[in-house]
This record gives sequence, C-alpha cells and structure tokens, in this order.
Amino acid sequence: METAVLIIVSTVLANNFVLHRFLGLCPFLGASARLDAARGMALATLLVLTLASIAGHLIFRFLLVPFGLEYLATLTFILIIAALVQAVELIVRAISPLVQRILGLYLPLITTNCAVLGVALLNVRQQRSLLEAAWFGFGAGLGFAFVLITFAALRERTDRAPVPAAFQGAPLALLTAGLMAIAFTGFGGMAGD
Amino acid sequence: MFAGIVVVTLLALGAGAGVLWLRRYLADGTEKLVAAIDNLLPQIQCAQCGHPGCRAYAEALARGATTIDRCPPGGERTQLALAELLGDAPGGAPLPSPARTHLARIDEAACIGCALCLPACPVDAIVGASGFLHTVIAAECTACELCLELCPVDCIALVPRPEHPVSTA
Amino acid sequence: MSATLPAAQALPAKPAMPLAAGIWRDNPALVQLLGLCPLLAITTTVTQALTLGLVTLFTLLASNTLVSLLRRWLSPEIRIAVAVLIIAGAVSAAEMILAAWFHELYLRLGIYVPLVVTNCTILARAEAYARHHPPLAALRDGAAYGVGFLLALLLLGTLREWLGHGSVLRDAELLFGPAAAGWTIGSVTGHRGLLLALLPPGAFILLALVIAARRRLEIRAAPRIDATGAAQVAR
Amino acid sequence: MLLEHEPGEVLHPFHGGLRLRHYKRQSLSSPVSRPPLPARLVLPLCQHQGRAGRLLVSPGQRVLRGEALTVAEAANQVPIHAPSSGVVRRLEILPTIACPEPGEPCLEIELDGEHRAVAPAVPPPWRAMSAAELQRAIAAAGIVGLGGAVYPSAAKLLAAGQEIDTVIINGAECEPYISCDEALLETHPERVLAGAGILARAAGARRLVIAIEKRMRSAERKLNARLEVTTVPTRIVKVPSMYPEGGERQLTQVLTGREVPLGGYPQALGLVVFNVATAAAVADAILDGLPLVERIVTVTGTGIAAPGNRRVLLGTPLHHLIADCGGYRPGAARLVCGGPLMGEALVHDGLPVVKGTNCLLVLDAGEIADSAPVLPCINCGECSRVCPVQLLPHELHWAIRAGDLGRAGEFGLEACIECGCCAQVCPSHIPLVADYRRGKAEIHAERQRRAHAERAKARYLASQERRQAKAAAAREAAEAEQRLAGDAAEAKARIAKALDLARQKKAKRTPMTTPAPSRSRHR
Amino acid sequence: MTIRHFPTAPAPHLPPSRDVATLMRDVLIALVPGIAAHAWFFGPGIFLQIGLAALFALGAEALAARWRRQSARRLIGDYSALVTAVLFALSVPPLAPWWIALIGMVSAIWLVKHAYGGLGYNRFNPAMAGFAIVLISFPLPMSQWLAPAPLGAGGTDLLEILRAVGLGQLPEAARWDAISSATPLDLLRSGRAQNLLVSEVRLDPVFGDFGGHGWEWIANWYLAGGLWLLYRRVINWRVPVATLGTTLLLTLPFYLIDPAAHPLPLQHVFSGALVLGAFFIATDPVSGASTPAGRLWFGAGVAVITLAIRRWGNYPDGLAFAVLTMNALAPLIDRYTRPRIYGERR
Amino acid sequence: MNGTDRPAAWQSIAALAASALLVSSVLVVVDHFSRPRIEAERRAAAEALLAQMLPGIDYDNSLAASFTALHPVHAGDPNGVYRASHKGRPAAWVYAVTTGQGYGGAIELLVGVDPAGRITAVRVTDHRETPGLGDRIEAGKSTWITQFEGRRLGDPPAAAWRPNRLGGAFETISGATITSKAVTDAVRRVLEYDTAHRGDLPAVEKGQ
Ligand SMILES: Cc1cc2nc3c(=O)[nH]c(=O)nc-3n(C[C@H](O)[C@H](O)[C@H](O)COP(=O)(O)O)c2cc1C
Ligand SMILES: Cc1cc2nc3c(=O)[nH]c(=O)nc-3n(C[C@H](O)[C@H](O)[C@H](O)COP(=O)(O)O)c2cc1C
Ligand SMILES: Cc1cc2nc3c(=O)[nH]c(=O)nc-3n(C[C@H](O)[C@H](O)[C@H](O)COP(=O)(O)O)c2cc1C
Ligand SMILES: Cc1cc2nc3c(=O)[nH]c(=O)nc-3n(C[C@H](O)[C@H](O)[C@H](O)CO)c2cc1C
Ligand code: SF4
Ligand code: SF4
Ligand code: SF4
Ligand code: SF4
Ligand code: FES
Repeated sequence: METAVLIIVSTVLANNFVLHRFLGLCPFLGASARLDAARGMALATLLVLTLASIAGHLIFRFLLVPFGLEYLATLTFILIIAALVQAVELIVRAISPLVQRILGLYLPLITTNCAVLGVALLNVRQQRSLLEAAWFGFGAGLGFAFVLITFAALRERTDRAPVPAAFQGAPLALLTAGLMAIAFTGFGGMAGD
Repeated sequence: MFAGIVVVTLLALGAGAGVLWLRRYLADGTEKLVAAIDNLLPQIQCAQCGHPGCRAYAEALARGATTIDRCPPGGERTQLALAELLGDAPGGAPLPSPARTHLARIDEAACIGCALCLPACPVDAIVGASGFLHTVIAAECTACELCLELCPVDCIALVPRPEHPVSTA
Repeated sequence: MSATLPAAQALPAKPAMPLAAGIWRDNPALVQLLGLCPLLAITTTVTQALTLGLVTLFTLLASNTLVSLLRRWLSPEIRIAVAVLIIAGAVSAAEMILAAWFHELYLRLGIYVPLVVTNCTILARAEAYARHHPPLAALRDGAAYGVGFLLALLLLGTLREWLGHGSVLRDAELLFGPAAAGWTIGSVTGHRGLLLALLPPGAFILLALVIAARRRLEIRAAPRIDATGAAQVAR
Repeated sequence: MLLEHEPGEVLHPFHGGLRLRHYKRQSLSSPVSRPPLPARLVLPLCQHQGRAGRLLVSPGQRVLRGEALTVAEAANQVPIHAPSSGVVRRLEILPTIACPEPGEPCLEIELDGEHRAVAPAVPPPWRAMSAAELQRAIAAAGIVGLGGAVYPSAAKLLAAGQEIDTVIINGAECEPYISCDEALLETHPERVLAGAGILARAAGARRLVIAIEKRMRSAERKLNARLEVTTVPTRIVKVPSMYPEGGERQLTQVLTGREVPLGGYPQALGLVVFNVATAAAVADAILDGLPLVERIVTVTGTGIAAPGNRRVLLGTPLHHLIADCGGYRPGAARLVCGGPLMGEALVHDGLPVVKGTNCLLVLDAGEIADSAPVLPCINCGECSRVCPVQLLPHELHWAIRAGDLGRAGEFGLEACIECGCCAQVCPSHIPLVADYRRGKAEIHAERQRRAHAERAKARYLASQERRQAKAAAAREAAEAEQRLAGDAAEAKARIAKALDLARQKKAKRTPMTTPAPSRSRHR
Repeated sequence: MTIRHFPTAPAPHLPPSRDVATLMRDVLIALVPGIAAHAWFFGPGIFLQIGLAALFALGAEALAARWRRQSARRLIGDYSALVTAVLFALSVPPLAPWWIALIGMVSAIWLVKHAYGGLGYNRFNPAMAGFAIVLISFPLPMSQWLAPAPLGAGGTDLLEILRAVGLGQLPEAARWDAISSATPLDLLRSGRAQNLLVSEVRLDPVFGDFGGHGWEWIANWYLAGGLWLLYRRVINWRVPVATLGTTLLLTLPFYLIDPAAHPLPLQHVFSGALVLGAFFIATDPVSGASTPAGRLWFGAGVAVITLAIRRWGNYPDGLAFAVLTMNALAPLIDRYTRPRIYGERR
Repeated sequence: MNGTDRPAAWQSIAALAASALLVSSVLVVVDHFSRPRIEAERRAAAEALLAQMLPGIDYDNSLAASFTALHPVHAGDPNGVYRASHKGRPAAWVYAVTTGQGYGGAIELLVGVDPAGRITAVRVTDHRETPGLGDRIEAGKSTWITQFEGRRLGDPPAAAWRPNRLGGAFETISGATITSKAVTDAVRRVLEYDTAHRGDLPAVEKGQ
C-alpha cells in the first residue's frame, strides 16, 4: 500500500506525467478547451492508461522476454494499445450508450496519446512488477486527469479574456501549462520517480 | 530469430480478429444519439439539409454520413451545439435562418385558390381549400420557403414578422 | 485497429510549396502543435534536439514513402493500422541503430525515441498526403514536414541550451564523433544560467514565447489577419 | 404549512443587501399637492405586465374622468380609464417610458379643463360582496401593482389552487429618495388600511401584516390609531432599513424566515404581497367607484428645485410635473424614472406618467458616476456578498459577456431581481444589471424560438401522418378501381419538385457572405 | 414648454462606494507596519528592494500599456502593479541583486499578467509567479538571507547593501556569519534530516518565542495590517481564517502527540510567509476563488500545500507554490462551490 | 461486411497480419545486425561509470559483474560493493551508499577506495537536491565532488570531516550547507566501514 501511495503522489504531483514528464501533451492541449470534454477525455485516458500498463507488462514479461524480443516492445505495445482502445470503445458502447457518448469521441484519440505508450515503456525500463505497473498506470492516469480537468477549468476563464493577439490560443495554453508546472515544482522531492 | 516475426504476426492477427469479433457481437447505441441530435435541430423540416426532415438528417449525422454544417435554418447556433455533441469542428457557416424574422404571407388579392401550396408546407401552416382564399398561420410558419415557388401566380412572399404585434381589436 | 483520425489532424493537402508549408505555414510543431512531448522533453541541448529531429525525419520519410507505395492495396479498414505498424517499425529500427552506434544519446533521449511513434505529424502526413500521392511527392512532403519539425526542435534546443547552460552544441561529439568535441560555443561548465530554461516549466514558457513570436511575425506580415483568424490558423 | 411564529412576529435576516443613506426628507417636507391640469394626457394602452385590452373609444369621442377606454377580455389584460374629461384626439405610436424608441400605441386626450367625472356607479357595500366579486371589481378598476412590478393585482389573488392565509402590505420603501409610499401613509393611512382589509377579504386571508420601515414612526402612529378600519387581525411590523427589503421575496424572508421557492411566488407559501399604494387604490375603487387614474409620484433629487410628492393624473407629461416642482436646478444631469438603484435613466422629459411611475429622480453631475472608468471584473466577490438572491453576479456577467446563456441560466440568471446591489458595490464599476437585462431578454427570445420549434415538429409529424394515411387510402382506392396508381406518385413527385425548386433557389442565393463564427475559441 | 433631453446610463445611479484603486491603496497602506518591522530587523535593504521592484513593475506596466494601446496612466493608476511589486519585494532576500527584481517583475507583469489580458484576467498571482520563477532560476541568491538584526552585524551598512544589490557582491565581513544564514524553516528541515529533536533545533538563536526571531514580529505587524484590511472590507475573512485555521488544525495533533518531534503550531504560523500570505497573498481576488465556500477551500488548500512542502518538499517554505497551485484550481473550486440560490432546494 | 467495395473481415485481418509480418521481418534483420553492438555498448556504459571511480588503478576484472550486496546494519553503512582485482589480488573497492540526510531526500553515492584506504573518487548517482544549489554535487555541474580524492581517514582528522561552513576542512557548496554536510558525512562513514569490514568482504571469484 505504501508503494501505491508513493507511486500516486509521484505520478500525480511530484513528477506529473503531463507537466514534468511531457507525456500526453496533444490531448492536454487539444481536449482542454471545454470542461465536460476534458472530463470525458480524462476518464477515458485513465481507463486506457491503467489497462495498457497492465497489458504492456504482461506482453513484455510473457511474450517478449522469453524469446529475447525486447527490441519489439515498441511495435507490440502500439499494436496492443490500438486494439485495446478499440475494444474498450466497443465494450463501452455496448454496455452504456450514455457513457459512450461521454467517452466515445475521445477514445480513438488516445491511440496517439504518447502517455499510453510512454507508461508501458517506462514500466519496462524501470522494471516494475505487475502490481506496481498497474498502480503506475493508474497514477499516471490520475495525474493526467487531474491536470487536464484543472487546465480545462482554467481555460474556460482565459478564453473570455482580452488576450493579446499573438498570445491567443496555443501560446497562452502553453504559458498556463508552464505556470502550472512552476506551481507543481513545489511538490518536487515529495516522492521518488 | 523467427520468433519475432511469429510473435508480431500472431499478435496482429489476434488483435485484429479480437476487435472484429467484438464489433460483430456487441450492439451499438445509435438510437439515443439520433434522438439527441434530433433534439438540437430546429425542427423546421425544410429539407434544405438534403434530407427529408430533421429526423432524417439526425440519422445521417449519427451514421457519420454527412457533416454538421448542412442546416441553414439552424445557423451557427445549431452548428455549435452539434459540434459540442458530436465533437466535430464547426465548419463553414450555413446561412442564418430567416425563421425568426420572417414569415410567408399570401397576397389575398392575388390568390386564385389553386391549393398547390397546401401539400408543400411541411408544418401545415397554410389553411384553405380548393377554390377559396388561402392564408398562412403566422404563428406556425417556419419561413422554410417551400411554398413560394409553387404558387402559379407568385402571390406568396416572405415578409418580416411584425416585431411588436399590437393586439388592439 | 483502425483508429479514426480526429478532424483537426487530417489536414488538407496543399500541393504547392510543400517546403514552405512544412517549415512555416503549417509547421507541425509550432502551428499544428503536434509531437509536443518530445519537443519539450528533449530540447535541453541542441545535440539531443538534432538527434530526435533526425529520427523523426527518417521515420516521416520512411512512412510517407511506404504508405505511398502501398496506397493501392490499403483498404480504408486497415489503412491506419498498417500505417501505424510501418511507423512503429521505422522507429524501432531507428532506435536500434541509435542504441548500437550512439549509445549515450540513446540513453539520454530515453523513451522519447520510441515515442516518435505517437507523433501525430507522421500519421497525419500519411493520412493527409502520402496515401493520395506518388512516392516521390510523398517523400518531398515528408521531407518538408520533417525538416519543419527538426527546425522547431533546433530552435527550441538552441534557446534552452543557450539560456540554461550558456552554451550551444555541447556534447556534439556524441552525435558527430570525437572530432566534434570542440564545436561547443560558449562555456561548458561553471556557467550559472537561467536554470528555468532547462526545467519543464521553462520548456513550456519558451515554446509559448516562440509560438507567440511566430504569430506576431505573421500578424505583422498580414495585418488583416485579425485575432480570430490567427487563432484559427493555430488550432 | 405550519409556521412556528406568525408572520412578522419575529424578524429574520436575508442574505446580502445594502445599508444606504436615505434622502427622503427633501421630498417629504412639503405636503402632497396636485399639479394643475395639463393641456393633454397621453395614455399608453398597456401600462402593466401583460396585454392591452380591447379599445372602446375612437378618435373624436368625448370622455369623462373615470370612463373606461379599454376593456379586458383575457386574464392578462387590464383596462385603462380616462383620468380627466376631454376629447380623444388620436391613437398613435408615441414614445413612452417603457419604450422610448419607437414607442407604443397610446391614446392622446385633449382635456377640456372641466375635470368632469362619470356618475359613480354606487358600489354595493363591499362587506356584502364575495371574494370573487371583489376580484372582478378590482380588475375592472384597472388596478395593477403600484410597487413597481405593475402586475395585475386581481391576477395575484386568482392564483389557482392556492390558499392565501396572510396578506402583506408592503410599505418598506427601501430605495433612497423615493417617498411616495411614506407620503401616502402620512396623508391617508385610513385609505391604506381600508384597502388592505378589502384585499384580505378578496384573498380569503385571515391575517394582515403591514410592513413599514423602522424610521417611519409617525406613519406607525397614524396607522395604529386607525387599525379598526381593517376587519381582520392586523399587525404593524417595523422592518430594519436594508435595501432591497421592499422586494417581496426579501420581505417574505424577513417576516417569515422562509424563502419563496425558486421560480415561484409568495403565494406558494400562503402569502400575497401588495404595495401600500395598491391597497389605497383598491379602497378608492371599491369604496368610491374611482378606477385607477392617478397616483402619487415623488419628484426629487439634487437636480430638482423644490422636491416633493404630487398626486398626478396618469398620462401627465413628465415636464409638466417637474415644472410644478420648481423645475430643474442648473446642474441637472440625469433624469431617472424610479429610484437610484433600479430606476431607468430617461432620454427626455416628454414622456407621460404611467401606473408604474413612482418616482422621478433628477441628479446633478456631482452625484453620478460617469467619470469612474469601467475596469475588468477583479473577481472580488463583493457582488455576491451583497446579492440578496445569493447569486454569483460576476459569473453571470462573464457568462453573458461570453454569450453563454446556458451557463448564465445555470447560475440562476432568471432568479435575479435586478435590484442593482451588485452593480452598486462593484469596485470595477461594471454595469452588471444592464448585462442581466440583455441576457434575460435573450433567454426569453430563445425560449420562444424553442417553443416554436416544438410546435413545428408536432405539426410536421401530424402532417406526415395525415399524408401517409391519405396516400395509403389513395393507393387502396386506386387498386380497387383497377386504375393506374397515379395520385400518390404524383403527389410525391410534386413534393420532390418543390424541394428541388427550393434547393435551386437556395443555390442561386449563394455565395454566402455570412461572417465566420466570431468568437475565437482556441483549441 | 420644451422637452429637455438627458444623456442616459445604466443603473445604479448612485456614486460608486469604492473603486479598484482604493482597494489597492488600502493594501499598500496595510503593508506599511510590516515593512517597517522588516527594515527594523533586516536593515534598510527592503526599501531598496521595494524601490527596484516598483520601478521595474511600473516600467513593465507602462511598456505593456504601450504595446496593448492602452492608457499607461490608467493602467498604473490602479496601483495593482505596485501591490505586486511590494509583495514580491517582501518575498525576496533583502540583499538579492537588482536583476532578481528585474527578471521577477518583468515576468510577473508581462507573462503572468498582460499575456492573459491584464488586470482582472490573470489566472495566477503575479507576485508569487514572479517570485517562483526567480526562485527556481536563481536558487543561490534567493536563499541568502540576512540574520535578523540582533544576531548579525552585517547588512545594515547602507554602502554594503548597495554593493550587494547593485553588484551582487556580498559584504566581506559578513559573508559567513550574517549572510546566507539558514532561516528557522531551513533549520527545522535539516534538523529533521539529522533526526534532531525540535527542542535541540530551537536552541539556535534564530528562533524567537514562538516563531523565528524577528520573523515573529514582522508577522505580527502583517497580522495587524491584515486585520485592518478586514475591518475595511478590502479582504474577506474567509481566506485568512481558513489558511491560518487549517495550519493550526493540522499541526496541533502532531504537536500534542509528540511535542519533542514537532514544532509548536504557532511556530508554523509565525515562521515563513504564512501570515503575510494568509492576509495579503492568498487574498488576491483576481487569481483566487470567489465563492464563499470556495474561499474556505482555497485558504485550506494553501495551508495544506504549504505545510506539505515544508515537510516533504524541496523548498523550505511552500507558500508561493501553494498559492500558485490553488490559483490553478480556483476555477474548478468555484465551479463546484456555487452557493445555493435563494429559494433553490438542494 | 457484404458490399463489394468493402473487404471481408478475414481479408482485413490477413492484410494486417501480412504487414505485421513484413515489418517484423525487417526489424528482425536490423536486430540481427545491431544486437551485438548494442550489447557491447551496454556493457561498456555500465563499466564506464565504475571505471571513472578508479582512475589510475589497474584491474582486470569486470567491475559490473563483481557486485556484492551488503546488508547495512547502521545508518550510513554501504549497501553494496564492487570489487576490482588485478592478477587475482584485490585492487580497489567501490562502495554504493545512500544517505538520508540530503536537503531534498536520499542521495546515492559511489565511493572508490584503494587498498591503502585512500579515496580514489566519489560520484553521486542519484539525488533530489535543488537544481542550482545542491545539485552541484554532481561531477558534471561542478568540481566540488573531486575534493575527496586522495583523502583518507585521519586526513583530515575526524573532527574536521565536515564542510568549512561548519568549521571543517572541506569546501562548502554555497547555499547548500546541508547537502555538503550530508555527502561529507556519508563519505566518512564509508571509509569507517571500509576500515572495519574490508576483511569480511568475499574475495573476487575467478571469471568475474
Ligand atoms: C429590488 C426590489 C425592490 C423593491 N422595493 C419595493 C419597495 O420598496 N416597496 C414596494 O412596495 N415594493 C417594492 N418592490 C416590489 C415588490 O417586490 C412587490 O412586487 C410589491 O411589493 C408587490 O406589491 P404590488 O403588486 O402591489 O406592487 C421591490 C421589488 C424589487 C425587485
Ligand atoms: C476574523 C473574522 C472571523 C469570522 N468568522 C466567522 C465565522 O467563522 N463564521 C461566520 O459565520 N461569521 C464569521 N465572521 C463574521 C463575518 O464577518 C460576517 O459577518 C458573516 O459571516 C457574513 O459574511 P459575508 O458577508 O461575507 O457573507 C467573522 C468575521 C471576522 C472578522
Ligand atoms: C529554494 C531553496 C532551495 C534550497 N536547496 C537546498 C539544497 O539543495 N541543499 C541545501 O543544503 N540547502 C538548500 N537550501 C537551504 C538554504 O540554502 C539554507 O540557507 C542552507 O541550508 C543554509 O545556508 P548556507 O548553506 O548558505 O549556510 C535551499 C533553500 C532554498 C530557499
Ligand atoms: C487584497 C488584495 C491582495 C492582493 N494580493 C496580490 C498578490 O498577492 N500578488 C499580486 O501580484 N497582486 C496582488 N494584488 C493586486 C492585484 O489584485 C493583482 O496584481 C492582480 O492579480 C492583477 O490583475 C492584491 C490586491 C488586493 C486587493
Ligand atoms: S435543414 Fe435543418 S431545419 Fe431544415 S429539415 Fe434539415 S435539419 Fe431540419
Ligand atoms: S407557409 Fe410556406 S414558408 Fe411557411 S412553413 Fe409553410 S411552406 Fe414554409
Ligand atoms: S441585481 Fe441580480 S445579481 Fe445583482 S444583486 Fe440584485 S439580484 Fe443579485
Ligand atoms: S463586484 Fe465587480 S469586480 Fe467584484 S466580483 Fe463582482 S463584478 Fe467582479
Ligand atoms: S506527442 Fe505526446 S501526446 Fe502527442
């Protein structure tokens, strides 16, 4: 349990996936223009990150390592992530069209979210156990969800401000991300990586 | 050495087959989406979107068979609402609707009572019968213009809605 | 596994002047904001930026060419899946080459080399251009966008290294061999620079400033592009 | 619904509000008098919330004081009456306070100066009348709320299915400067009490509460001296002066500690609130047979030479009234109808007094805040601290400025009573209430559109159904008669052709020149 | 009789009761006692810092006004840049070199304020963002504090201060003893790392009765200024009460359980920037939460994060980061703490 | 899946598998050529850091392979050691140690010691000190860490094994006294451990 807490503090605050590790920036900027969209994206990503983390670990340990195929990690992971995303989308759609409406748009986007591939690769490189990998994926998702939702709420306000032309849109979003990263710098040192 | 090829190929096969299997065995919930889309359309039923009525357009949208910028009466407002629901980017702006500002009026002096315009009105806003004078029910007309071209004596025109209808007798 | 491309990423193909489009008008990093993760993560030195830029360029060229070659056989169902496979293959190959011949750089770039797979620019070019055009044109298009991305990396890398370390091109020998050890401009050690530039927040802020500056140049050049127009250009 | 205490027995606080300096003495120092008759009166046909009644007179017709000019034919209609005798000159769109540009339909009466009244139909003793008869009589006298909302008073009593238990008479005149209610209480306390008693009976209420402001000591004395005039148990309650205590929701909360449900009225709690002037007007109508043709108006402010209260005929031009109060002082810079917080600045003084006109305020340049620049909202939260409805006025402001009416609705825009507290305390001097009025108007328009769309949808479905049925019947008939199935196909072709024609015409109308979506939403 | 025309304007028609410039001026006035105490204990360096920060802040504001084609007079006339400058100056060490103020103020005014649209639109506290930027970028000069007056001899000499601030040269004589001295919070941290008892750490002369020596008095004067602001209704009670209350609430149990290992709760309140922060910084209306409940959450969040950073983080005090983090969260907090509307059933 | 223009499901899967086959084949070939080099590089990288620890010392075994985990009893005891040997005789020891007294948390160090008990080198392998202050213990950021080279217990005397800011003989990193003290202490502790326990360490086996 302590590992879990440490991993989550680390992935959410101290080494936030988006703000300090630079993973998942495309959806961070792309899906944050509105709060409800951000909520959908956050939930979908949380789900997929956790699943991908586990799936990646299993594939690596039971398929790649036994045959000495570590070099195929990238290829197999992206394959499995894409399939996973599709499967999750189909299942969600079948179980609850409502949730599908909330998440549906965002699921396909997740394939090209580098946080998902990143979390699987980091698990391998940092040699996490299955349980740790699961927590890591979940924590990464939480961290992503946390900053995405916060950021979306912030952007609802910055969007209505008389921002100088050169800063409108992307530059201001990045500036905001930078200031959030500064704020989160304070959490540095609170947990390992 | 060939293990790599085998593993990747099998994985691709498995993933592809799995997704296809899932797709076949799981139903989808398009119905609710259609209802949600239909709810956002202006219900003018003018067919300017290229579909026979708003519901048909909603179905086409849910199938992904058309784009969200096809409904002129809805204007920018509807397009933004659809973009929000469907996650598409709003595209070119459709023509703004005349509906709020205009209505059809039949020049009663010119009307010959041919009744040609009757079946064209999608909301039954024209009353009258063959051989009699026709009128448009102001409160119901959506200004869809479908009736205008049908009149053989060109007696129907869109006119601005009176802004402050003074209800003196 | 046919992920649908989001509308914003399926960019219109503009055949004219692909180089100008890739580098300036539609610069994948500075205008389309794609592949920002590596852009921000590894640009602490010019050398790293250059390396990752080259890997991305290589992958873009490979994927554009192959997708263009295969374009007649790819049905819509699997088009994207195959493109992703090709990209992942190219990146894996690049990764192995890097690990074998530029090991130190490979270690420094960490997971951002394999993450080139998820750089949407590559998939977007395959989808938007390569699958409609013959190999040579696709190659040219890939080169334009790859160089555009590379230049953005270099620009940010130069800024961050210069502000943060007070040097440019430190550790060049890792990429160019021992002969390059002397290429470094400015001091290598002892300089206390603007530390912020090297840290994550600095990366965001500098990129924001670079994009704002680019925007400003554009507004200057075409004074009639108003605020909203500019905002639309840059999604 | 059981209350722990009777209304007004214990006083309760309400959220927010402002303690304001009152400037009532200026206008209260002189007695209430009548200005001389003007040459002509201009009477808007509709002076209340609702629709105008059917016109009874035509140009050239001679009318007497108290004669009905319109008649109500629906629940939301209220008649108007001639305030003095003369000749109806014209029916025309003329500028009014409610609509200075371009104006609304008004009757102009040229007075003959004789001020002859119709022979008052001797009303039956009101104690012999049933509640329903009283309500009808109140409606026929053209009585609407004189406290500002100008809602038909009889309609308040009719509120279906609601048991009214207490009638509250609102004398908590809380806006600075306005003193017409206090002047009325000082001069005619017995009229107010009598009207209140009639209203209680008309409402079927068993209790009467008369709420006045704490500082109205002499009015309290006078009321207490005549309490026997009412016929139900009556309590005079002095409420602390805190703006906008006079708002009926706030007053309800102060007197009962309960909140009027969102979107509802005090009637939901078994209460009904009337202004003191409304009560007096009821007394005039029921006891004397005089319909609502005049009211007390406060004319005051730093820009007025001799502030005071005047009993004015409806339709009197404002400048006539102002002239009677000594005219303008040199520095007069703004003309306001109503109090300083809720009042509306008027473009000119040629507009006529209407039923809702309670105060004319003329301010000099030193007292208005034009010089203060409007800054962006700094999120200080002062506005929400003072908002009696517990809204977040700055959020409403943002939502409306961003054109996000849905958001504004979520934040409770429609619950805003436009009291102006928020705008008064805003350090950035944002005209918040102006925003809300715009936003409300847009929401209203949007709702109309929605309702229209719903109706169109229903009619479309019905027409589809009918057509299909007809087509089916036609087919059947055709088959039965072994004829070529012509009709249905032809009808279909005709519709298709219509669609085609419309589409072609549409195409001709392009290229479209509509501007791209104007808000820059970065993504 | 002629009709007279009048210009119209939206209601209300009373002269405004307050304006932004008055609010800001009140904040500046309320800071005066604290600044005086600061100068008393740490020497006149603070005046130099305030002067420099104000100069750069106003300069940056004037340039921003020019670029944005606004009236510089109006922009500067609202005093908000001055408040930013003073709060920034109070956060940096009195001997920090001049370019610290330059970089801090330019980034605060341009990047944090005007890039977002200027007064009222900034989403982060400019003073704290500027402070955090220089703290992260230049940790060395930013961690070199003077010892309070009775403990250190150096630093009060005007010439030496000028040299330190102007040229970045620290006074020779004072280099090791008075300059770069650990603040009470630093000592608590290092003590904890070395498993010392709080009582042992507190033997160090920089500790006073309940806070840091000198620091506690400065904090008292900030407190006085803050209470005056409350009285003037410039700030709302919720943020300071929530911030200080949460600090006490969170630290009290630890102290009660093991007084030897944990500092007195008041110690937490009166060392570092908490009092200044609770009354002057977390109360910045623009970048904070605005609903009543939201303000309580905001203040509590500031306290929790500050304490967490003091305890586990990489920085001796966490107020700036706590405020910035809560700034980021403020819109979300506001969104979920909308008060119940009159008559609305919940 | 039945229109003429859309391929059947199995066709899609087959096409996918075919491309997977092709791509993986290419990768297998690349792997074939790069694998030996990658492994060599990997080994060299691991050795390179350790080699830095032993400047001027001759040894002929693989340091990376010589690692033995130790079980710290007291705080400050090393948690592992690499043993260098030359012609079968011990040549040097590189201790891995973690100190919890850093400013931002744990600092991990390698301390090389020659047979005479002199420090060959000290390197920080992981830490969480403040960038710009405490991080100057990294060799790449300043030369501070090299001041220990050649020192041994008694040089300077135990009382002076601390930063000069605290009255000792070693330089202090300005603004980072705590960090400086943590590293200095940790190095001293390793030397003390080395003196006390070196004899207990297992010898380097053949083939390591
Ligand atoms: C902000 C506000 C202030 C009001 N102030 C008064 C007031 O001072 N006196 C008053 O009689 N009505 C006032 N009203 C109107 C009351 O809410 C209510 O409509 C009136 O007392 C009902 O009586 P009536 O229908 O006879 O006008 C105010 C309304 C609002 C929204
Ligand atoms: C330092 C201070 C602390 C206060 N604490 C509380 C409190 O805990 N609860 C409370 O209801 N009012 C408290 N008040 C009273 C408030 O100032 C105020 O009267 C009341 O809460 C309404 O606040 P509002 O006008 O901001 O809604 C406090 C006042 C001060 C000056
Ligand atoms: C932002 C900041 C970061 C700090 N980082 C460190 C650090 O990494 N290592 C350290 O020993 N002290 C650190 N400190 C503590 C101070 O530098 C403290 O004053 C120091 O331990 C004692 O000062 P001195 O080293 O100049 O004697 C930091 C202080 C601040 C304000
Ligand atoms: C009570 C109060 C507190 C303030 N606190 C700060 C502050 O901490 N930092 C700052 O830069 N400005 C502060 N200001 C000034 C101003 O609000 C700030 O510069 C705005 O963020 C600029 O838009 C404060 C103003 C007031 C009224
Ligand atoms: S164009 Fe719009 S209003 Fe007309 S039928 Fe189509 S959806 Fe309905
Ligand atoms: S009357 Fe004409 S314009 Fe109006 S709805 Fe019917 S067909 Fe359309
Ligand atoms: S005007 Fe509306 S929002 Fe403003 S204080 Fe009054 S009720 Fe609240
Ligand atoms: S009072 Fe004015 S400045 Fe303050 S929050 Fe409300 S609208 Fe904004
Ligand atoms: S590059 Fe990381 S999500 Fe796009």
